[in-house]
Amino acid sequence: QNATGTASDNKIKIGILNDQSGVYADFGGKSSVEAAKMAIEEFGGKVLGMPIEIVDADHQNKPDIASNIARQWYDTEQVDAIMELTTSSVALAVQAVAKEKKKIDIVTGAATTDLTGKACSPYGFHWAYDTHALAVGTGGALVKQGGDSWFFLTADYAFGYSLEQQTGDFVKANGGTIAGSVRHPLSSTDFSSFLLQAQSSGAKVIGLANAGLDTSNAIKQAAEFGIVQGGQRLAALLFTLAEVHGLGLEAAQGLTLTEGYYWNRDDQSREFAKKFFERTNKMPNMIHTGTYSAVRQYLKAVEKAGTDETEAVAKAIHEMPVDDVFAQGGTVAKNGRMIHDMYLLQVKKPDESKEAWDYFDVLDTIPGKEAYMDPAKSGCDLVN
Amino acid sequence: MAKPLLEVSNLNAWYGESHVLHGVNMTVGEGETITILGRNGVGKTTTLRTIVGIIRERKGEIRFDGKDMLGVPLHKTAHAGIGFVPEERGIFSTLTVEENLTLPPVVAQGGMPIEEIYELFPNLKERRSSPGTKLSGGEQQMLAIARILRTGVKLLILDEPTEGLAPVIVQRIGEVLKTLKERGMTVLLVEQNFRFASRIADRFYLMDHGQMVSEFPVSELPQRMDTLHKVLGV
Amino acid sequence: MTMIFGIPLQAFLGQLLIGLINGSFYALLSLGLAVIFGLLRVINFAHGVQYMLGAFAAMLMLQYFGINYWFALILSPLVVGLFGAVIERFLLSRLYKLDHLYGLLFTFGLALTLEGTFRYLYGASGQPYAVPAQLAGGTNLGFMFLPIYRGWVVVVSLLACIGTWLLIEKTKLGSYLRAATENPVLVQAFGVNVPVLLTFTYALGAGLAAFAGVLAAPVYQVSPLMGSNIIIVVFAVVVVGGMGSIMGAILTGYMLGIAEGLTKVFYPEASNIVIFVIMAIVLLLRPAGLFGRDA
Amino acid sequence: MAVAATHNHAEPRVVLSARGLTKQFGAFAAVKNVDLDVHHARVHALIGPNGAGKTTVFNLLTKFLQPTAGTIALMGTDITKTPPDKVARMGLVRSFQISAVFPHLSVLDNVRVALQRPNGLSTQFWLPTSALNRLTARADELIEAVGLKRERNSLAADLSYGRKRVLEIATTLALDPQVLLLDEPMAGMGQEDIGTVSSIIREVAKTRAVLMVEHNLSVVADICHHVTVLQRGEILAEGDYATVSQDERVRLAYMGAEEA
Amino acid sequence: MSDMTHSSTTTVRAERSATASKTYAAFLILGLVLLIVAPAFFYPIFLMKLLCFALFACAFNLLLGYTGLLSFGHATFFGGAAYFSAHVVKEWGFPPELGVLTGVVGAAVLGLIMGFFAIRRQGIYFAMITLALSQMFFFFCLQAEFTKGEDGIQSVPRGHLFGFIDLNSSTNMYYFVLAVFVIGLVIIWRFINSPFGMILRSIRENEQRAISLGYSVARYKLGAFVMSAALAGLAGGTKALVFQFATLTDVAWQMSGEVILMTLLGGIGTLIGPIFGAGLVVTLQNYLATSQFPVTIITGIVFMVCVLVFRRGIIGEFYASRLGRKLGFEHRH
Ligand SMILES: Nc1ncnc2c1ncn2[C@@H]1O[C@H](COP(=O)(O)OP(=O)(O)OP(=O)(O)O)[C@@H](O)[C@H]1O
Ligand SMILES: Nc1ncnc2c1ncn2[C@@H]1O[C@H](COP(=O)(O)OP(=O)(O)OP(=O)(O)O)[C@@H](O)[C@H]1O
Ligand SMILES: [Mg+2]
Ligand SMILES: [Mg+2]
Repeated sequence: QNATGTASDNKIKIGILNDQSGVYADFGGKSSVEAAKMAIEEFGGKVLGMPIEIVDADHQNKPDIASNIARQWYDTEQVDAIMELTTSSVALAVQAVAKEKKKIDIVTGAATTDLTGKACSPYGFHWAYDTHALAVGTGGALVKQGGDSWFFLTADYAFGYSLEQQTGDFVKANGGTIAGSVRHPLSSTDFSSFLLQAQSSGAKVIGLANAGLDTSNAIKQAAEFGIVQGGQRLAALLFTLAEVHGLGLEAAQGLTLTEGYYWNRDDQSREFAKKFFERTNKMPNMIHTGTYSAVRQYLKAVEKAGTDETEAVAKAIHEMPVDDVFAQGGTVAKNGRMIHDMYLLQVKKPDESKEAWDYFDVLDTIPGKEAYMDPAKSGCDLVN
Repeated sequence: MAKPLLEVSNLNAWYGESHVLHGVNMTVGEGETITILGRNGVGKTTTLRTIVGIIRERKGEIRFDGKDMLGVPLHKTAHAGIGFVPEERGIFSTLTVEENLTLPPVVAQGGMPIEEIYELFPNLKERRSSPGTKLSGGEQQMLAIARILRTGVKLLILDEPTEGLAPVIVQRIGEVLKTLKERGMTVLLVEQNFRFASRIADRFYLMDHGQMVSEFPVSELPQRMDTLHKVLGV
Repeated sequence: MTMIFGIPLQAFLGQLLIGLINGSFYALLSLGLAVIFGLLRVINFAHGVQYMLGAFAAMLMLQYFGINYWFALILSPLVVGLFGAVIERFLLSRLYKLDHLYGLLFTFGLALTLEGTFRYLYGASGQPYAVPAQLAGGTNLGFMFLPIYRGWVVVVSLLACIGTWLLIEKTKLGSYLRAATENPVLVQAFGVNVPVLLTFTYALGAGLAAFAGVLAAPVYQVSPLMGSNIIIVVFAVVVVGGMGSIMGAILTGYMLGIAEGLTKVFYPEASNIVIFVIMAIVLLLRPAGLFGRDA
Repeated sequence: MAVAATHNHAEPRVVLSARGLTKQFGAFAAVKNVDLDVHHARVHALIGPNGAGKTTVFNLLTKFLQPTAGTIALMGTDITKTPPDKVARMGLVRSFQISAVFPHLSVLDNVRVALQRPNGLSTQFWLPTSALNRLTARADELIEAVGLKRERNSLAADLSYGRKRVLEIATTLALDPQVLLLDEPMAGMGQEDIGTVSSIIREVAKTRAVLMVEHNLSVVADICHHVTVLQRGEILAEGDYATVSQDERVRLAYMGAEEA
Repeated sequence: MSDMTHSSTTTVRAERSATASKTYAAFLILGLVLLIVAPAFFYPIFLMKLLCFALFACAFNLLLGYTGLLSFGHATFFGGAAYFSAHVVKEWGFPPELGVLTGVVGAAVLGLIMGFFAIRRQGIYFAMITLALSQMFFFFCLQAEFTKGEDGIQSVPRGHLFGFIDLNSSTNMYYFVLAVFVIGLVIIWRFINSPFGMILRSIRENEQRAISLGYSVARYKLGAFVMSAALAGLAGGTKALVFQFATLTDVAWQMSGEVILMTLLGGIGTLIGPIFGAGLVVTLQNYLATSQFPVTIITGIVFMVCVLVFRRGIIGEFYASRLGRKLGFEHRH
């Protein structure tokens, strides 16, 4: 047994723990496991002469199942690091377990900044994105593009509030104004009432501070009511390529959003995406690629530390820059936050799209330092 | 005896594991009125329900009009010409009185037209648009009988048709049954009301322990009175 | 500008209309639920899934066979109805003898399975389905911009509701159906083929759900989750209306749609629970529901 | 027969009275302006053609239905607005026209469930069921009195219709009510049971009031002290059986030509 | 449904139930011994989870199996109690025993409120009303400040039981959970085999008759409902301590569905059936998590198969089997 995380068992075992059958399955799901395998294959399946194994599990969005599996993986199956961890309740629960067991976890699937704030862990890392970065990306950058008055459609729970509030702060910081907001219940089917209110507010941008199907439905119905044709812009605060694909360009055109990665941005990203597509039949979003990047960086850290012992590997991750298809010149802060550039994207019109999955124009690049919260202000007690 | 319309031989029936009928034998001739007598719980109702086909756990032989009925599905027995009025009446609460009355499909010519039925049971006419189960117990019984008269079946099976009815109504039902008989209807009924039964029946079966223990025509009634008193406690 | 409760009259009218549109979906769905419940005494937990299947069937027909919206509007309910008939005939019908709760539990399992399967095959984020060209665009009513398609939804669902109500309350078939609910054995003894009737009923209910699904496809995202998001609300609608009352289900559907729409304007935070609150109040004052016959 | 606990005043006094009782079902008045007095130590019969409103009167008196108009008093207390379970606890207990038993309890348990309430044994969730054993002796007495001894341990569901009615009488008696309302207690019973039940009712009525609906006129003639005839929701005639049965209107509306 | 302990009637039955009680006692002792030594063989956190869900299912079954009321809203009590316990322990520094107790009381209050509305209707109506009300509670938890939205209340300290037993040791925690479980089960057992339980049964059999005998049916049902809610709360509060968090999963309607599945699988109306059902479901979910099968599909299929063919559940089928009968268990209906 490996209770203190010191002795090595001569193999590297990585666990991918995410939602594979529920509402967030498109976000990462089984395809993320493929992305992780791609990273492992780049290492030839071995690091420091030790074989690399991968296990994965579907936590069904239930923190108790996730926590149970994480414990069993760490305690009895010699898993060295757990990654992805979709949804914040799961990520927080597993990070707590990992911290207690002195094991590594890298979150790519959850958005809450608490992971690198109040709940931070010396062995816990947050890759890919968080609510702060999304807010800065969409809120800040869009104002610069002329979208200076906002109306929010906010999902009526903590996640929605924090997105609205953070985004609103950046809108105001950049000289924009908030014309109003309306809170809609989680999993509403009909948004037309709210959209009419947004429409009559006259704001230039309608910010969708919600997620998943709610965002999709709101966008689809906005198209129906001719909101974008009416000259208003839609900005989705948490939306990825996978959902745009589900919505179709007809309905999604003109939508603005922020992601940490876009496959059709440059040659490097295209090359990775093509390989990923061959294996999964879909193009990667920031979560898939983020998981790939996290696995790759973890393996590099093991290589650098010369061991799979937790403390040493964690130290190496903190020290090494991240340079791969996902992040260029990324750094890992003391609180575990991986800081990298984000992209403000706009959905193309159907006739502008040249090939399948060619969905976005990159409007702007937000430097990592701006996108992510200053670690000193994160509230994490590891930073001082 | 007239040509047999219904022949039952060695009929056995079960409720789950409990064996209730132990080889019932009986014949009902065309145009006859037959009454089954017996104490509570000897299996009278069960006999009727088995003949109609509601109880499917059954063995033996049931011939109706020469045809073997054992394999016939329940919804075809009415079309073969058997009409049933259950003990619990079976009036539908979501249907109006009139809908109840017209519910059973007409299976053959010669049924009673609605107007005639309303003449026979003026209560029903008066309440024809109220929900079926809002009728009183007795009114429901009338409705249950009335609705079968419409369908033109050959054999009418009645389970305790006079239970809970006021004496006037009992008399009226007795008259109705006599009228039907004159028109050639065959009737099989279970009855506790001995006086009523003796007025309309041609023949009696006495039932005990899931079997027919004796059979006699109405003419033998006087000499059998004593035994019947003993068995039935009349 | 005229104001109503601090809201411009125009906006108010707009919201009223939108409530009516949502009410159409509630009405169609609760109608199907009430038909199945009223006649089979089964709470069809799979109703939401059948609604979802309707939308998916339309989407797949378009994708694989190029069948357009108008044909899908007829074909998809038929397909889903047929599927319902098969389920009823071979599985659900075996539960009628038992406590009604088993029907609820069975359809619950069915709903889980089907939703899971579609999520597995198509992901959760859904699929696009466009408004048919003939109904695209909108008209300016003066007080609001009304997408033509939404107007169509109101009209056609109203027709479907009335048609179903007539079928059940005013025809011979309907009286067989109602009688079979109460005492199937006796109705069968009268010479009616009850099992076939019940199968037809379930298929009818499922078909109505699918019909609502096709209507919804161009408006809402065609997603495996679309059914479970709406079904619990529809349950509450049916409780408020009084289960087993067909007309009650229809009227309550429209009424609650409007009530919900107005809440979205005056106090949007409560719009998801307003129907449940109304349900609680109705239960206190009229336990059998607004239109229910007393149990 | 130890059916009735002994009370010793047998003088007739009114225990249950209704004034102006009316029940409207929509436009249809099932009961119209009925005055009724039920006396202690008397058997009172309510007869009348089918649909006259007898069961409805029962439902009103026991508060299973709320009267549209009129008042009801039980032993001097106004119960017009009292809920049915409370009325039962006050000593007014009924049986049903269609038999009402607990089908999957044994005959013994059916009776013991009824005994539990007056004995204050119904809310104790911390006691074992064996606490009910002290009711068994009394339950057996009642079972024996109604002649169900042989079926004591069968499930109520397995009894034939007539035997269920008998069981229902036993459970009703178990509550030792001051006023019993019996809705066609003899319907569906064989002659032997009719005899038993008649004598039970007669016995019981020595110390309490009984109001019964019955179509079996020989029973009515035999055991009832007082008869009220209802027709179309209204009282048609009242008096002892001999008087009532001579009434021309009653013969026409109810008994028919051949009876009596 | 068979309840072996019911001091029964027929001589045959009495004999049988004597055999049954003996076999039953033997099984109980065996079971208890197994549970006491179990941590040596199984992963303790898994066992604790199992015990919590088993207690939850038993509490649910108290309502469904013995009063015939199908609640589709029991997640409210389970998850609600988890939130209450987690909150008072984490934010107000309550000791664990008081934390769990707070959960129980909170769940009982919720039960009183929900029951007040729901018992006005029966059967399927009841199920739908509880479902709707629990959905309302879900939205409340989603929006309330203290539940921390979709993050949930995390890092709840386990603390020291009675001030001196350190629950951070998983052995101590396990035996604490086991004790809670046994206490809960004893309460349920006593409840259903009491005079009160007898009235509940008769109400299920014939409500009108029970009213006419003078029982205020609504109060009895409400009593059973609150009892069931409180015990579900006991399970939920304990679970919050075991996992050290309380999240929305436990108040979502899917959780209400899961507990029905557990009870159905184990055997409705059997005292120990739900324990097996819970064990099976928890194991299955854990197993499916790492398998290739999508969880919902399998769960749904298990549900349907259960309803169609194993309606009596594992334990129910066992009682009805020849071996079960030989051992003296009988199955009515
Ligand atoms: N559904 C049932 N399940 C099990 N046993 C039953 C069922 N129905 C009736 N029995 C039993 O079958 C036997 C015959 O019942 P049946 O109803 O045929 O009697 P009956 O002669 O019609 O009596 P009654 O005059 O009281 O109506 C009785 O002993 C009764 O207890
Ligand atoms: N809930 C109700 N709604 C409407 N009408 C009703 C209702 N209950 C009874 N009635 C009507 O009231 C009248 C009296 O019914 P009630 O059951 O009291 O008759 P009854 O005298 O007991 O007759 P029976 O001797 O046949 O049982 C009947 O015409 C019946 O149709
Ligand atoms: Mg009978
Ligand atoms: Mg009556």
